[in-house]
Amino acid sequence: MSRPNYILEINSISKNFGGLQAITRLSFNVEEGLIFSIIGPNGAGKTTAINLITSMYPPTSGEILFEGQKLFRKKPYQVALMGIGRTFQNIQVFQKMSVRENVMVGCHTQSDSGFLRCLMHTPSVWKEEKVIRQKTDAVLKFLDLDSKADMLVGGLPYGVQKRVEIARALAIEPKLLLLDEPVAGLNLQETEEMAGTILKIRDTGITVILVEHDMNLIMGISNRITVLDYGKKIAEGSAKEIQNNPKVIDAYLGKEL
Amino acid sequence: MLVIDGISAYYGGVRALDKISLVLEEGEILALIGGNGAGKTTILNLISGIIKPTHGTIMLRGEDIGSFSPERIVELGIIQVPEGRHLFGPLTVQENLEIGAYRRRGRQNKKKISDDFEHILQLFPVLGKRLKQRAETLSGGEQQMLAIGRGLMGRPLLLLLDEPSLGLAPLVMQEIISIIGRLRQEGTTILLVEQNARAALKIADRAYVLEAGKMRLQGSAADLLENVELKKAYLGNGS
Amino acid sequence: MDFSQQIAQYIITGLTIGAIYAIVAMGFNIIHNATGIVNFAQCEFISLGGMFMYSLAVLFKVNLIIAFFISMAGVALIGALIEMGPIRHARSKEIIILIFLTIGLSEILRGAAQEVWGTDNVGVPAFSGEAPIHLPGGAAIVPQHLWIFAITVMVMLMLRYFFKKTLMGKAMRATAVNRRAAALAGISVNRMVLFSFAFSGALGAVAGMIIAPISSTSYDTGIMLGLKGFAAAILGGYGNFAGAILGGIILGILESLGAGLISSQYKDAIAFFVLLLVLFLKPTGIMGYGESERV
Amino acid sequence: MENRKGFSLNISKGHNFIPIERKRTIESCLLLVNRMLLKQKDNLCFGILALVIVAIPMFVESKYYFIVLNVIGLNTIVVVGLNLLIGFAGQISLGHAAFYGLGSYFSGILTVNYGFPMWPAMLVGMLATGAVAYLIGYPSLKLRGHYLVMATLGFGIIINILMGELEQFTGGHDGLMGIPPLTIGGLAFDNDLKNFYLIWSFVFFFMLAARNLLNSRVGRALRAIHGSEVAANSLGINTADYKVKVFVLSAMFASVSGSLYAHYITFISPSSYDFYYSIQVVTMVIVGGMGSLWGSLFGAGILTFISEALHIAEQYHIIAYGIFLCLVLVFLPEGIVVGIYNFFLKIKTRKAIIK
Amino acid sequence: MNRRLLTLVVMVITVSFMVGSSLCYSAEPIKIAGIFALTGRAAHIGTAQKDAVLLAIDEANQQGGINGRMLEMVMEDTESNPTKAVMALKKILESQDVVAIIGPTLTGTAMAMRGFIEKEKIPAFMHSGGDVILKAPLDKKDPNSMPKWTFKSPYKAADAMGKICQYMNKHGIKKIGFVYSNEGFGKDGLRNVKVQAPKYGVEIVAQEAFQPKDIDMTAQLTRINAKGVDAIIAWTVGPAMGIIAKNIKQLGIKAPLFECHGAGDPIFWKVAGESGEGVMMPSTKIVVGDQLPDSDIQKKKVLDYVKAYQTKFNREPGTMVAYGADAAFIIIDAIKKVGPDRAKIRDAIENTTGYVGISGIYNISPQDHNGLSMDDIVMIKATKGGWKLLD
Repeated sequence: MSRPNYILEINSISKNFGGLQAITRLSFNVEEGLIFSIIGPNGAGKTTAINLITSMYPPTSGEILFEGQKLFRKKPYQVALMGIGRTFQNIQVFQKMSVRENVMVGCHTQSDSGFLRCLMHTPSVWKEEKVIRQKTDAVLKFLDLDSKADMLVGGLPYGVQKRVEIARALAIEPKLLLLDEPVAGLNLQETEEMAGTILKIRDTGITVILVEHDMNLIMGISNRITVLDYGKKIAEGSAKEIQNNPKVIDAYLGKEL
Repeated sequence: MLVIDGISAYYGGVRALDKISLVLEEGEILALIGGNGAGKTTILNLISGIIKPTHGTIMLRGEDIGSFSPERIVELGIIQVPEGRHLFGPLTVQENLEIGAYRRRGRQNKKKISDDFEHILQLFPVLGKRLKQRAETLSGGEQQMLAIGRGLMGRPLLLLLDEPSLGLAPLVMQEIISIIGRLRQEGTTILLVEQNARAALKIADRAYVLEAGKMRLQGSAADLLENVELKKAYLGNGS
Repeated sequence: MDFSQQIAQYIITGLTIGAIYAIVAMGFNIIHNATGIVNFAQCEFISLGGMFMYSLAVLFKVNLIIAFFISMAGVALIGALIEMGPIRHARSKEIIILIFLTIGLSEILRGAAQEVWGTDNVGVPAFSGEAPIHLPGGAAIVPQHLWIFAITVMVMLMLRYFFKKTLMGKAMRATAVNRRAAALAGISVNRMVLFSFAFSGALGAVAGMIIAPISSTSYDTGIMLGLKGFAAAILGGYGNFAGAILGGIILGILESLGAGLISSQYKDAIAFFVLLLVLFLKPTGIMGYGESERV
Repeated sequence: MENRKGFSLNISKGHNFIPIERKRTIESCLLLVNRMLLKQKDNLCFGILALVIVAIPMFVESKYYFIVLNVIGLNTIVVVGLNLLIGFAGQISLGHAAFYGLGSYFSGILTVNYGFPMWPAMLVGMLATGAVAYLIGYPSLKLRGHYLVMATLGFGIIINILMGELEQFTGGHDGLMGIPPLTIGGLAFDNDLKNFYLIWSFVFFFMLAARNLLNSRVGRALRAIHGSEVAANSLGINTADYKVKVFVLSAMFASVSGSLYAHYITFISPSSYDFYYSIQVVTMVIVGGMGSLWGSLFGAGILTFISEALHIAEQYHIIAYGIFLCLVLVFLPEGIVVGIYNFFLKIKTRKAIIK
Repeated sequence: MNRRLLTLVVMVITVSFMVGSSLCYSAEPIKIAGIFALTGRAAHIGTAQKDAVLLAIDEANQQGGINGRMLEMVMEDTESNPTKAVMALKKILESQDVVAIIGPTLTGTAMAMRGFIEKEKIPAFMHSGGDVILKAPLDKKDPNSMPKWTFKSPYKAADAMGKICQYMNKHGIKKIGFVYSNEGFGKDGLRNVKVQAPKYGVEIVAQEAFQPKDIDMTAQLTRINAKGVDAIIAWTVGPAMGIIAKNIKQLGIKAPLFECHGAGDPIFWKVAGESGEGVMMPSTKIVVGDQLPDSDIQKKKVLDYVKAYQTKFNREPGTMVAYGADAAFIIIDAIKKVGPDRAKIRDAIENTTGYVGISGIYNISPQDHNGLSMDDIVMIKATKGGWKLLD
């Protein structure tokens, strides 16, 4: 039996917020090229897990390996440079910039001209801009955003903003993409479109970690699901396994009292 | 008592509610259940006047309160215990409770308020031991009790409880659920928003199930408890 | 005077100035807690307090005590008007816009004060004589210093009583902690903000009035005092009342020791330099906690 | 034109929408216009600016107007730099008078006391100011909100005190006099008109440079930091580093402006660089519109001009200025240029919707 | 879009023209520019000087003006800021046909304006206290490039300081402490005292600074007192004059206090209160006009002016007023002599000799653009809310 190719390994991490145990000895491994979902009721520690993976704050204990490299003491921007992209639960798009510019910011990781060159607008900057623009166009097309490319994000419908956020994260050319509630607040049709988008992203070879509440979406597209409750993992498996797991049912519907 | 008719609302740019109607009878416990982002909290905030509906009306005993300011709605006796407790952290437990009675300030209520204070300490004996502590130093369960206690200090006609069990250990949750039952016996009308559907349905008289800002199911609690669709709503159909 | 007595004198001086800074800092804190802004019109509250006092006590010969309270009420009213007018109706609630709005307002107030009272410095009689009291050892103090201490302590105690014991005070604190929850408890947030402006107006006036007999007063005395008071508030931890007192006293003593022991030319530079060092080591001030991500 | 299409589409959509959506539509239009004002391809605007600069001396003769225009130009350079910091990177500084002053004093001291040639002195001043800005910015920019306000304010005051105290270099409070006017070849910039061309060429090129920067990856990164620091971080932008760098850059802008000032007025003294000046330039950024490059020009222009024009009100000019400032901040918080546009646009949009 | 921007630019320019042109109207009267610090940190001095000058001009006009032409003062505010001062200067020079300038108030603004005044060739009588405006060469490399068009009416600070030291010498004071406000005026005093004190055998054993807006100077005074001084000189104007007097009483310091030549002003009593008792200072004769011996040739002029001032403003004039008035009188005199011509006025001012002013007898010469000497200064002592002339 060959060991599966794990892109992300989480070994027994815990996170303590001033006495509040948000995550307790959580471990899971994410296989490359799959959609891996984390579910659980409100306050179960899902977003905390994402923030730990992206080094927004350090774990109290335990370690996280990305492609075999430890993420300990990395700054969030360094994690991004390593190839981990993410979106946010309450979307964090740059409202006052256009869709295109939002995505162009994502291309930051693939360019390197500094202040001086940019002030002068040297030919190298010009070349770099051209590459960024091409890249951006490709990403926009991929996510069907090209018709809205020059509109300001702040004025766009919520669903589109969510897509912009994903497009931006894709622009950093991530190997691993963390989506925090991508369909919260979307209507049914938008949700279906989003499901298609996520699958399309996976098909390009990007591993996706999905945190969601929408069970139809989760059950429909996940390759593997981990269920958290009170910061602990209570189950892991395929959609079928999870749906029939009594512990999961309890966690969601509430325990018998 | 409270009639909500066809309200729609936006919350932070998202259409959170789509033409929701619901009726709340005097003295009952009505449960609102549904997943994250279904719009439950939005309904409570609409009733409390924190956000304004774009469509529809909210009538309290025949009076349209849709345009009232939050403080005015509190004056009318509709009191919300918000999700995440929203305690005044640096203030002491006692001060939190006193502010709960803010709507009844004035000399003539002094006696009644101190009676209520005693009563709440009876309901939540653990708070009595913590009166001088800062609210932020309490444990999660105690904080939740304090939040409810603070709401009760206002002598609500209608108590809006938002996720009282959130993040609580099962034992504490059970305690809070039983206290909610006791409150109903004392005649308080309660609108309960809960994720723990099973627990909510056990104590509620009726319930509405919301999904993505729309009303999905409604009926008596007993019926819903047996409903297969409800399970689906929570865990998806796996298609 | 030997060296230790000199030090004693420096410390007495430092405490006096520090007490004034502390009162001003508390004025800044009250508004900060209610709205999150820096109210630069606080500087004008100080000047106005002094000038009202001068008009009443010197020009109209009103009894000092009555003049004191009328001035307080007058400046509190101006504070309230500022809030009810421009601050409340500002179309943007962005912190930086509001801060500069208070700068604009303070220009108006200062200009108006200049028109009303002219540009000259004027004196206000000391509350009870000017005969110095010599402490054992040689350090000296005038009765007005004692008044400053007494009134500062009294203001602190009253503020403490108000915020800890009265329902209104508790409601104001609650509003500062969590506006939404306060509204859900039936507290009118607008009214609390209004009170906070009136309050800090009154505090500014007190600071201006108790220092006027020593430093004399004019339409623009408040600028430097206000700036130092703001520095004291930040040093102690913005929004924290105990911090304001601590910050004020530290700043006052730093200044007087700096002038007395190191260099009187650089005393302000020394004080601000220490302030910067403290901030670099403890980014939220000495007693501050949490991050203020507001501007 | 593409922009316009999207924008009219939104209006027609807005027709039967419920109020909040209509409001959102209007807002999105407004955002779009705001953006057009700081639009990328505004070569035309630069063309007009160049034209205006060249043409103004044909209409203006009074030396007084030239000195007003020159002061506007000097302020514009500072304000453009400061806007990069405040409007684009979302950080504040109430100590920019210090950098402006450092530029002046480096130029003045090096040329007067040490006989440096003028242009190298200006360059040295700029670099040295940048170094000072780095030293103060590195620890300061870790502070947030009002703590940052205080730190920069305190720094400004310390530098201002040093200007008065280091008499052997700065001339102390009596000031430093006899600073020579700048020269290129044999041409000395020794009158108001010549200085007008000199200063406004600097304005032109600094604005151009600022625009270049804003249209590049660095500019986008800065705006991203303002939009959401967490998100910027998650996209691989080293936000802490960028904040310090833009602080240094804006200090250098101020420094160059200060050097020009010193060579223009030929006399400098500490009172030109007190904290009132710091507050004044930030006010210009806000009145012009935070995050609007052209707004900086107008902010500096309008406030400098108004504060002069209001002298008609004699001693009431301080009150009048305060009232003007308050009116702008209360009613046009987006800044005067964008604000007035928005106002007209709103009327238009409203009419369109009623139709 | 861009067209709108252009429209806006055009609009702004048009408006600026309109405002500008409304300021320019041709007028019959002879115009004198008055540039003062009417707002900002020196507003308290600037407004007093403005009043003094207005009074002098009124007086001249009541006497029928100059050859039937009235005098008019065109006023501008420096806002106590050097840049604004230069702007104000250019504004006046461009928009009005003025023959001379009175002001500005602050040394810093005066220094900034000086170069432009020399370039524009217009006579300017300044009120600033700092001697540097006359002493410093225009071009640092050329020590002979002294200002030609700039005059100043207040005593040379050096003379005032000399007067104090002379008085000290006479009364056996040997060791002094010097405390000064940390800005141009105070620093100038510090330089002067270092020159003057040794001349009269006085030793400076301590020197301390304070900020002009400080509210307490006990720290500095404690330090000075610890050195065991015979007297203290305080060099400042504004509220600090009073604070120092109070602090000295508070600390129980027995050494007498001397203040600067700007202190002889009713404001002194307002800021110092009872603590002002016994403070000595050099002053113009304006505050002790009635105590002057009848033989004093200034007496009549001083008393007349004080009376006029009292009638017009209903308050006592201070020493600052004298400086403002003298500048105006000398300029008016010069215009009377030579007519409204800038160069001629300058020459006339430079040749003013034996002019009996309020501050003293002006003997202006190309070498001395101030013209007052130490003998014009009197020492006075603050007594019972008024002033007593010392021997």
